[in-house]
Parts: sequence; C-alpha cells; structure tokens
Amino acid sequence: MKANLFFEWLKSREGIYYLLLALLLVVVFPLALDSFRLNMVGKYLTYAFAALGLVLCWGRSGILSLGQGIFFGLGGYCMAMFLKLEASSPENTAIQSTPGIPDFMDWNQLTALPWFWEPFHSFSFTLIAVLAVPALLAFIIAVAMFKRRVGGVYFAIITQAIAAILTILIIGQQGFTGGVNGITDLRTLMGWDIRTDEAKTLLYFVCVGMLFVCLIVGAWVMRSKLGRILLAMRDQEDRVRFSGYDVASFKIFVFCLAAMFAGIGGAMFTLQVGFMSPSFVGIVPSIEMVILCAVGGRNSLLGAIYGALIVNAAKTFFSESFPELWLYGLGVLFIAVVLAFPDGLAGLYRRYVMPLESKLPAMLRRSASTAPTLPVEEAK
Amino acid sequence: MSPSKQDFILAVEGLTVSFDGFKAVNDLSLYLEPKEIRVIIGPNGAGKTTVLDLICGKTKATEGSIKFQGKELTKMSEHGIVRAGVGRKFQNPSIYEDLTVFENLEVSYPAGRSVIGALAFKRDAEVIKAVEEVAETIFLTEMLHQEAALLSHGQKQWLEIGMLLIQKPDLLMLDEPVAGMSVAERKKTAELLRVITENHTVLVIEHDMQFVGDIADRVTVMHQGKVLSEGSIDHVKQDPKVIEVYLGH
Amino acid sequence: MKLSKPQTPPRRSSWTRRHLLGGLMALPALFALSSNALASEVNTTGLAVTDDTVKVGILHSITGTMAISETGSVQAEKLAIEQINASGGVLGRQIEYIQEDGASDWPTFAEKSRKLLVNDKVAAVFGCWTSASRKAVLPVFEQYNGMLYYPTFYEGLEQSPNVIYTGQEATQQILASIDWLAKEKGAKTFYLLGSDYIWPRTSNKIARKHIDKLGLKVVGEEYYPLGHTQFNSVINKIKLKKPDVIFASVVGGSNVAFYKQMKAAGVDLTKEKPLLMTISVTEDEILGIGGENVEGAYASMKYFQSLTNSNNEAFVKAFKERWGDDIVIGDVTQAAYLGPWLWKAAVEKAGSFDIEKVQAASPGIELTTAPEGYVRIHENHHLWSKARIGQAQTDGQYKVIYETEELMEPDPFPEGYQ
Amino acid sequence: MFADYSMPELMSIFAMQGFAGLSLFSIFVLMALGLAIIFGQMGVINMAHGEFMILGAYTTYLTAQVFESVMPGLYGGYFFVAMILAFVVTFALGALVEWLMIRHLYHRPLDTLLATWGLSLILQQTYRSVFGAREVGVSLPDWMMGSIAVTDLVEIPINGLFVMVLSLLIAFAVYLLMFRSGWGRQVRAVVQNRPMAEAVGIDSGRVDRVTFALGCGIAGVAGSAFTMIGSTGPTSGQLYIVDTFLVVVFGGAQSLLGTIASAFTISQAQSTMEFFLSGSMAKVLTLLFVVGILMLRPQGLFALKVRR
Repeated sequence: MKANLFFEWLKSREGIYYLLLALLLVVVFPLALDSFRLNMVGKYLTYAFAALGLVLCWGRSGILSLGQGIFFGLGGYCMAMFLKLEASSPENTAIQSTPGIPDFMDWNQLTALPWFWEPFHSFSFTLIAVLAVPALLAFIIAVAMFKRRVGGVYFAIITQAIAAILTILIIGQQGFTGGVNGITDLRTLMGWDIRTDEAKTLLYFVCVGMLFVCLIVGAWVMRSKLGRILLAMRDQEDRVRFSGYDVASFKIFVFCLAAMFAGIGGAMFTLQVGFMSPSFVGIVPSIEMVILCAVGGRNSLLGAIYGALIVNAAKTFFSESFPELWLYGLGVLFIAVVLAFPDGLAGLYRRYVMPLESKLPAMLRRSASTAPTLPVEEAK
Repeated sequence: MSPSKQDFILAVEGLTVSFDGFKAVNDLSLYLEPKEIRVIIGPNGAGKTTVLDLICGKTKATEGSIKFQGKELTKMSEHGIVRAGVGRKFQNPSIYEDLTVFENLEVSYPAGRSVIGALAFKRDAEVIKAVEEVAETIFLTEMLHQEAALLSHGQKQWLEIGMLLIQKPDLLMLDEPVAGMSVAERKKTAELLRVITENHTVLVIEHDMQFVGDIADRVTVMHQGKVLSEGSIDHVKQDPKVIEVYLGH
Repeated sequence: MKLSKPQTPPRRSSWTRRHLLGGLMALPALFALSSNALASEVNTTGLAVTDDTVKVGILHSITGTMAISETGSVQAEKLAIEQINASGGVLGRQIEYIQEDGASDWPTFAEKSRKLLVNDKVAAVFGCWTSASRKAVLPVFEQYNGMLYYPTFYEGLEQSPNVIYTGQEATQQILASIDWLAKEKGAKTFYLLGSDYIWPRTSNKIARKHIDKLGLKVVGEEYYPLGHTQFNSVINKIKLKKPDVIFASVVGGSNVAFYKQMKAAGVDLTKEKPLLMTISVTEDEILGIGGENVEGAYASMKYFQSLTNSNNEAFVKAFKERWGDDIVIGDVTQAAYLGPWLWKAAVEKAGSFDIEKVQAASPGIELTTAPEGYVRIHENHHLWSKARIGQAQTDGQYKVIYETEELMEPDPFPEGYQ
Repeated sequence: MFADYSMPELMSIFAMQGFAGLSLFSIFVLMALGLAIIFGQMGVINMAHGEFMILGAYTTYLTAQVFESVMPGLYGGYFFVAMILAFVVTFALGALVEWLMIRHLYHRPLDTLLATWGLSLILQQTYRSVFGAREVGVSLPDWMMGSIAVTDLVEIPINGLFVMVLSLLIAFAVYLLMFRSGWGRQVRAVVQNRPMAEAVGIDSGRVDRVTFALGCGIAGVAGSAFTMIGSTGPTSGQLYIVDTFLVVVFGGAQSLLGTIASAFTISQAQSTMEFFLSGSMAKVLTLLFVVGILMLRPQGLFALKVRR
C-alpha cells in the first residue's frame, strides 16, 4: 500500500517537481558540466542542506536561527577529524616529533592525541557524530531557550553570538582544532583517494542522494500533522499551547532536525572540498545560509535547493566576471528578495509560472510519465 | 453554599496575582458545579481575563489554589492543564488562518500531541468523523475545506469554539464569545452554548447583559480583582454593590 | 598517481636530488634561448603556451577582509609581469595574466586555483596571502601539478615541490631579531603578544625557544582574536611586568587599535623602555596606524622601502609611476614582485614551461636584480635572503639600522624549535 | 600571581584596569545607543549598524584630510566639526534608507535583518570603491594625544577620557530627547500603539523616519569617536555588530538605562577577565557569560514584568 501511495504521489504535481529536480541533479548536471564545475555544484548543494533545515525551522516554524553555520561546521569538523586521522598514519607523519598525530598538533607540541579525537578513528562513530554532535548542541541551546520561551529576534541574536564564540574557540585552540587554517590536506576515506576527479564525481552523487534523503524527510515532516502544528505554532503559538501541545518540544525537535541537516551538509562539504576551517562556522556563512533559504522561498523545500544553487552560482559568476562588483549584486539580491519577493523564487513561480502550467497540464503529464529515472528511490 | 468541595468541578480559593505590586486578582474564590454555565461580568480592568489566564496557566498565581476535579492546576504546565480537561478560547479569535477549517479542527484533535505522536498521526476515519461532527455543531460543515482566513468574524469565533469542543474538555472557558457578532450570530451562539452545556461546564466572560441573561445559570460580578457579588442574574442585578459599581462612577 | 608523493622529508632528499639532475639536464636548453622555440618544444604538458604568449594566474583576494592586505601583492605582480613583457617576455613569449578573486574565502581560493590550473592551464600562479588560503590551495597544486609563488612571510612547517616561498619563513625573521635585541640592546625580558592564529603562535614558539636558549626570559605571552580592538588590559599587564621588549605579531585592523592605545597609555616607543619589535607591521600597515603612533618601533623584515641600493631605487620609482605617488611598498609587496622574476629565471634556465622542469631548475636560481638585494632559491624552495631591522619613523617609513652580513638560510622545519 | 608586586603597584594596576574597563564601557555605550533606539524602540534589526558607524569614521577621516590640507592651523578643532558632519551624513543616509527600505518592513522584523544585511554588503563595497581596500587612519590633534600622569604608574589617556565624556553626554542627550521632550513622547506613543498614535494626529511615518535616522546618526558619531582608538576599513563595521547586539539585548531591549547598565556589566566582566586570562579566552568567556545569563533571564537585565 505504501508503494502505491508513493507512485500516486510521484504522479502528483509535487511529485513531478521532485522528479524534475532529480533529473537536473542526476542527469543534466553530470552530463553538461565538467568535473570541476560539477564539484562546485556539489559544494553549492552542501549549503542546500542547511537551507532545507532553515525552511523547516524558519519558514515553517518561525524560528530564525543565525547559527546554522555552527552545525554545518560541527558536522564538517567531525568528518574532517576522521579524514585527518586517516591521513596522519604513522608512516605519513614519520618525521614529526610524535608520529601518528595530525601535523598541526605536532607543531603545537602536543605529544598525544587528545581524548576527544580518539573515537574519530572509527568511521561508524564519525557517521553518528556527524548527526549527533550538531543535534546535541542544538538540543542544549533549544532546551535552554525554548523552555524559557525565548524566540524571535532574541533567539536569532543569541545563536549568532554562539556562532561567534565557536569561531573564536576553534581559532584559539589550534592545537586541538587546526586553528584558523582549519583541518587541511585530507586525502583518503577508508583508503579511497577522495581527491581524484572520479572520486569527486562519485561524492557528488552521494551528496545528491543524501540531499534527497533530507528533502524527503523534510517533506514528510511538513506533510505530517507535526508540519501543520509547526505552521499553527508560527501563527498562533498560544492557541497551540492551549490546545494541549508542549510547544517547546516541537520547537526543540525542529531545531535539532535542522541542525542535523546542516551537519550532514557540513560533512559532505568536507568530503567534496577536502578541508574544513573556522570560516564556515561563523556569522557570515550562517547569514548566507538564511539568504539561500530566503531567495529560494522560505516556505519551500525545493525552493531552498534552487536558492542554494542559484545564489552560489551567481556568487561564483559575479566574482569571476566582475570581481569588484559582486558584493553589490549580492546586496541588491538580499534587499530585492526581502522587499519585493518575500516568498522568494517559489513565490514567483507560484504566481507567474503555475497559472501558465495549468494551461498545459497534458504536456506536463506526458513529460513526467516519460521521465524514466526514479532517482528518489535510489536515494532511499 | 453547601455542597462539599468534592462536588465542585472547579474550586478557586484565595487566588492572588500581582504584577510589580499591582494586584490584578486579589484573594478571589470561585466554585463551579458540573454542567453549570457561569458568566463573569464586571467593568474593564476588573481582572476577568486574568482569572481565565490564571486557571489555564498562562499567568502564574502569586498565591492561592485552583483545584480542577481534585487536581491542583497552579503547579501544572499549560498543556498539562489542557490535557486535564480545561479548554480556553481567547478574546480575539485565534485560529490558524493558513490552514483549512478541517485542518484547524484536526490540529486540535486530542491525539498525536507529542512530537513522535504528531509524526505518526494518521487521518483515519475516526478523526474525520470527529471533525465532521464538530463542524456540524458549529455550523461550518459547508466551509470545511476552505482556508480559515476566508471565514467571517463570527465564523472564526465558532471555529475556535469548535477547536475546543473537539478536545472534549470538561471545562470550557470562553472570553467574550459574541463580541463583534451580528444579532443573528449571537442567537446562534447562544444556541450553540446551550448544546455544549449538555456535556460541559462552561465559564464565560461577557459584557452583553442580554446575552448573559439568555445563557447564565449563575453570574459572578468582579470588581478590582475581587468578587463583588454572585448569584442568579436577577439577584446580582439588584445587588446595591453592583449597581454602585456600574452606575456610581 | 604521481601526486601521492609523501609529504615529508624522505621526499625532501629524493626530490631535490632528482631536481638537481633535472637542472643539469636542462642546461642545454639555455642555448636555445635566443631563438623563439616552438610552443610544442617548450610546453609538452598542454599548458596555455602559444608561440607568442604564455598564460599565468594571479590569485588574491580583491574582496572581503583580506583585500586590504593583498592589494599590494597584486600590484607588484602586475608590475613585474609588465616589466618582463616590456623586456621581451619569457622565452620570447608575452605573459598574459588571468586574475581571479579569492574573496577572502578559502574554498574559493581552492576553487579558483583549480579553475586556473584545470580550465585555464596556466603555467604558474602568483598568489595567496594568508596561510589558510595557501593550505587550501596546496592539495590542488599538488594534484594538478601547478606552480605557486607565495609572497607572504609565514610560519614555515611546510615545503612543497609545487610552491616557491618568496617571503621569509619564521626563523629568518625571528632568530636574527632576537639575537640583535640581546646583543645590541641588552634585552633580558620579553613579552610576546599576537593575534590569535597560527602564524603568531608558531612564531612566538620559535621566539620563546630561542629566548630560552640565550638564557633570557619570557615574562608574558598573549593572543587576542583577529580584529580585536581593545588592548588596554594587555597594556596594563605590560606596564606591570616591565619587559625590555614587546615582541608583537598583531595583524590587520587590531594593529591600529594596539598602537594608538599604547601611545595613549603613555608607552613611548621612542624611549626604548620597553622597546617594541614587530614582525607584522610593514609600511603598508603603518598607513592605517599612522606614523606618529608607531614611531620608534623596530621591525624585523627582509625588505624596507627605504633600502638604498640601486635595484630598490629603480623598483620604487617604477612602482610609484605605475600605481601612484602616495603608495607605499611593504615587505610582502616586494616578495610578490620577486615571484614573476624568479619564475622567468627558472623557465629560462629550464628552457621549458613544463612544471617538472621548472621545479627542477628552481633550486639555485639567483636574482641579482631583486629590490631587497641578492636572493637565491634554496633546495627547500624558500629563499636565501638577508634579515634586516628597521626603526619606524613618523613619516611612515622604516630607517634600516641593521642587516645580517650573510644571507640567512631558510629552515622551514627548524630542529628543536617545533 | 600578585605575590611579586608591591602594594602601591597593585593599587595603581587596579586603578588602570578600572579605567580600561570604563573606556571599554564608553565604547559599548556609544555603539549600543543608536542600536538601542532602532532595535529597542522600533523593533528593527539593523545589521548595517556597523557600516553606519564606519560611514561616520570615514566622514571624520575626510574632514581631517581637508583640515590638514586647507587649514592646518585649525587642525586641533577638526574633531568637533567632523563629529557634527558625521552625524549629519549618517542621519541623512539613515533617513533615506528608512524611506526606501525599512518603512516597508515594520510588520516583518526578522526581514529587516536580512534587508539590512544586504545594505551592509552594498555599503562595504561602496567604501571599498571610494576609499580603497586599505585601512585609513586619522592623526589625533596634539591636545588629544598623551595622557595625564596621576602617579608614576597610573596614566589616564586623554583621548580615552574624551570618548568617555562624549559617550556620557550623548547618552544624556538621548535620554532627554526620548523621555523629556515632546518628540520622545511621540516616539514612545507610536511604539506602544501605532493606530492610536495616528488617531491622535501623530505622523507616525515621520516619527519612524526621524527615529531611525537618529539611531544611525548616533552610530555615525560613535564611528567618529572610533577613529581615535581603532582603524577604519571597509569591513571594520562587522567586527562590532555582535557585541553591540548583545549589549542591547542583555540590557533588555526596551530600556535605555538597561543598555547602559549592560554595557557597564559586560565591559567590566571583559576587562577583568582579560587581566586574569589571555585575550581570546576572556572574549569567549565574556560572550558565554552573556549568553548564559540571557538563557536564564531572556527578557534581559532590566525589562519590567508586564502583563501580556
């Protein structure tokens, strides 16, 4: 019965959008782009994870977090720690005073691996940590804040302050974290060289796969009763509370979920870019994640992904072609989205494209039924 | 007043709350019998809404006790109080405008109230039946799949009452349910309330004396955070203290 | 894959030997210099070299927080390229540069370096400023086998066949200055102060080791976050500890605040008690700080704009003609200027643009026309150069008061200092 | 750690450290006052606040340049002219921004955050195009240099004193304006009940514009004062924004007195910790301390308990 429902859903308008996105990411981009550009798209998509989380947390539930970079960074650092340990085998680091520990620790006169690095020898632990570490920190923040009904602007500013704290800490504790340079020179994942073009292409597909997992989890949450409660909570928090719900627990849940999404994004970032540094943890990247989400449409999961793609592509384009101008472009984009298109691309699409689309339903049906791939399944 | 404490569904005793020294409710006691419609009236600033806030936990009492079916409410969380069987409607209709009428009622349906529960919640036949029944009671069967934002003011009020009904509370608290309604809507609301009291105890705040006369079993008059008078509508109308407060100024 | 060379000294000896051999083998190519060799001969690996042109990359931050520091390097590299072109180019080919913006963002640096190497097939890249950006691009250069000329003085602890480090590594800057302080100024106690990141911390580690070795004393060590602007507390601590020397490696905007607040708190650097030795304030930074605020401070660098040799006078004149009269030239700017010239020399020695051959030809390359004087590429790809000490003047220039007699040997992995 | 020092040394260090805390305090006050008006009174989150400060700093720089080249004899007085100009320029830009952007967003406070972030990017790039990427410095006139030596060890920097007096004067002026003038009453009326204020004939649009512009103007004056202690570069403004917001939020956004008290608490905490710990850790601990307290007392230090 589940499978039937699934195919029903695929044939719905929403299902078609998902298929189109899958087509774009799985077929069009890999065919149309060389491995260099494809890797860049992969990098853009890692931000889409954070943007997906923000749709749930900000668009759907009204909780604006200016600290998604924290969770993105934590996920990324967990993965980087694992890869760094693998790259720092005693053979590779034979000239160090203490072989077998990461090079930056040796430079900082550490003579043994710090205890919290030890578990990152294990890949399965790392995979769990990528989810659990961001979720745990998010849980602590969320319990402290939401149980006391801190919300809105205050929450935003406090998450921003936490992002600042974490950046200073990582930079200051360079013996443990690699400092401002971050954790660099990552080479292999379980013996598999992640720096080759083939590996990067494969990682791109893994990234797309994970993105669809998150997308589907997100869509499932939005469509469940929980999704409706989140929306209800955003508009009439007291009414929800006096309908017998523990509002804080819902906020905690959605904030943790968003943190986990960002953590996965961070881990994928580390794998594809090959290093992690404190500059992805701080205030600026966190705000940029909000912008991706806002440009895509803060209420639309698919919008968040397109937002991440388009804004980052624009950033690359501007900075390649008009290096002196790209901040203007980005700034104008922010303002335009907020002032003129508060629902972002998704809103524009709904207003201008959808009416056209309903005039051509037959055509769309056909194109959907002829689309042969079922990448959504692949992702599951 | 003779019945023993156990007979009261709600027993409020010595309730006091102060905001930076100002006592909005001062040593108030109030007892409700099961299936009673009690109306609280009083001039602006008498502390009527604060009493409802205190009972449903929105405001924490400084002193005093609120016992509901033998349970002490003052120490409970808001959602705990709701789950214990107290429903509350706000003064301004507060409904979810982006959801349909059906979804509004469904969100209020008392199942799937935990995070996991809400994720696993299914819209089964039982839910649909409950929603449709309530929709019928609140005259909104026709509008079930419209966005709530499109409802008239009166319909929104009814919807919020419906959202309480579907929780099957034992005590319903309504803050000015007919404010802003047309005469026809008022009549319908009074009718609605009468249906409701077949199964519920109701505590209403209202200004409209005509409406109060129509529905009230007993009336409590509040003034400056205290009970001024209590009894049938005719009794309080003739109470000189009440006349003094309403006409003396 | 040829790129998974071990990153470490076993390799150090092996590749240098190989490179030396390569260098010898490249000698005959020198004779082919006069005639314009066919592109297919001087470029066997598909770089962007035609019969008349060769493409190189310039990769610095034009936007973002680092743009402030990197501007001078871009100007110097462009000037050097223009001068080389005017004098006939490299192997008879005009250099065309492709400029990319790293945007003060490390993955962007990595991305752009890959673009330059993979899409544009440039023969060399001049760029990067911070260590973080260099660390980010390093795997890319090693993977795609490119050449990077890196201009900034930095913490050392790195050595790659694909990078030529034209600035000082930490020991060159620090050892000479501490020796000088101890000998000439009789300094006994030091207070180490820096911005909180790897370069100041590593530099101070080297400094501390050396200070201990000389039997002198460190009385305080402290780091502030990048961009910090409140130094009153540390100035109080300095006043309390009364060190002979404040050894400062504060960078960026923090400098301005630090020196202004020092001055305001009555610490007069011209009185030399305490005296201040900076390894981070070049003439560029003084522009922002204001000469009157740093007057009297000492700096340990390899280059100062005020050097009086004829190379430098010509360089300063050309630089000002090209970029404007009120411009100042700092240590890194000069090091960036060396990049294209060193590359040209290596290419012409190798007789080829092929990366392998240029790498092989690089050790031993000397530049007698360098504004700082004579420099030579060491086998470890850093430069032999002199260490100098200058004293800041109110006009924002340094007066050179000391230089080492010999070239200092670069030692990126100092024994016992790690 | 005190064993090595004599009593008078310790006393003077404490005095100096106290002064260091006070000068940090006056900087926080300057930074936060403008924001307290914009955020606390209007609910607008102005992420470009730092860029408004920097505009003030650049104005000061330009004024200093002009004085230096045109009338060097009057250089000692440039700062007062610069401060007024900084106020005027940032006030004007603030009014323009309010008119173009902010007034459309009063019902969406979180969106003001995004829009003003965009504005901050545009301003940064403008500064870079106009003034170059390099940081610029302003030389202080002679009378502001140096310090008053109280004892051998205790020296009070004159420019520090100046900034302190300036910040207190501005704080006092803002207090008078907001709580003792008719205009301040209008602002508070609009904040508390816009429709009602409009009904009694207050031009709420104008009040909004002037309030926002005033907040920006104060930021400009703050930026002007910053040239005495810090640097001016296109991105310098970003450094201050987190600290500034924390000061305002920590004080309880609605209350000017709270802002001042919170600036005092945070600055003293930071300078005390800086003395006992290394700089970076002091900063981390200060921020943690503020965030921790905000979690325990989200309404800030000085918010009233009100019936809602």
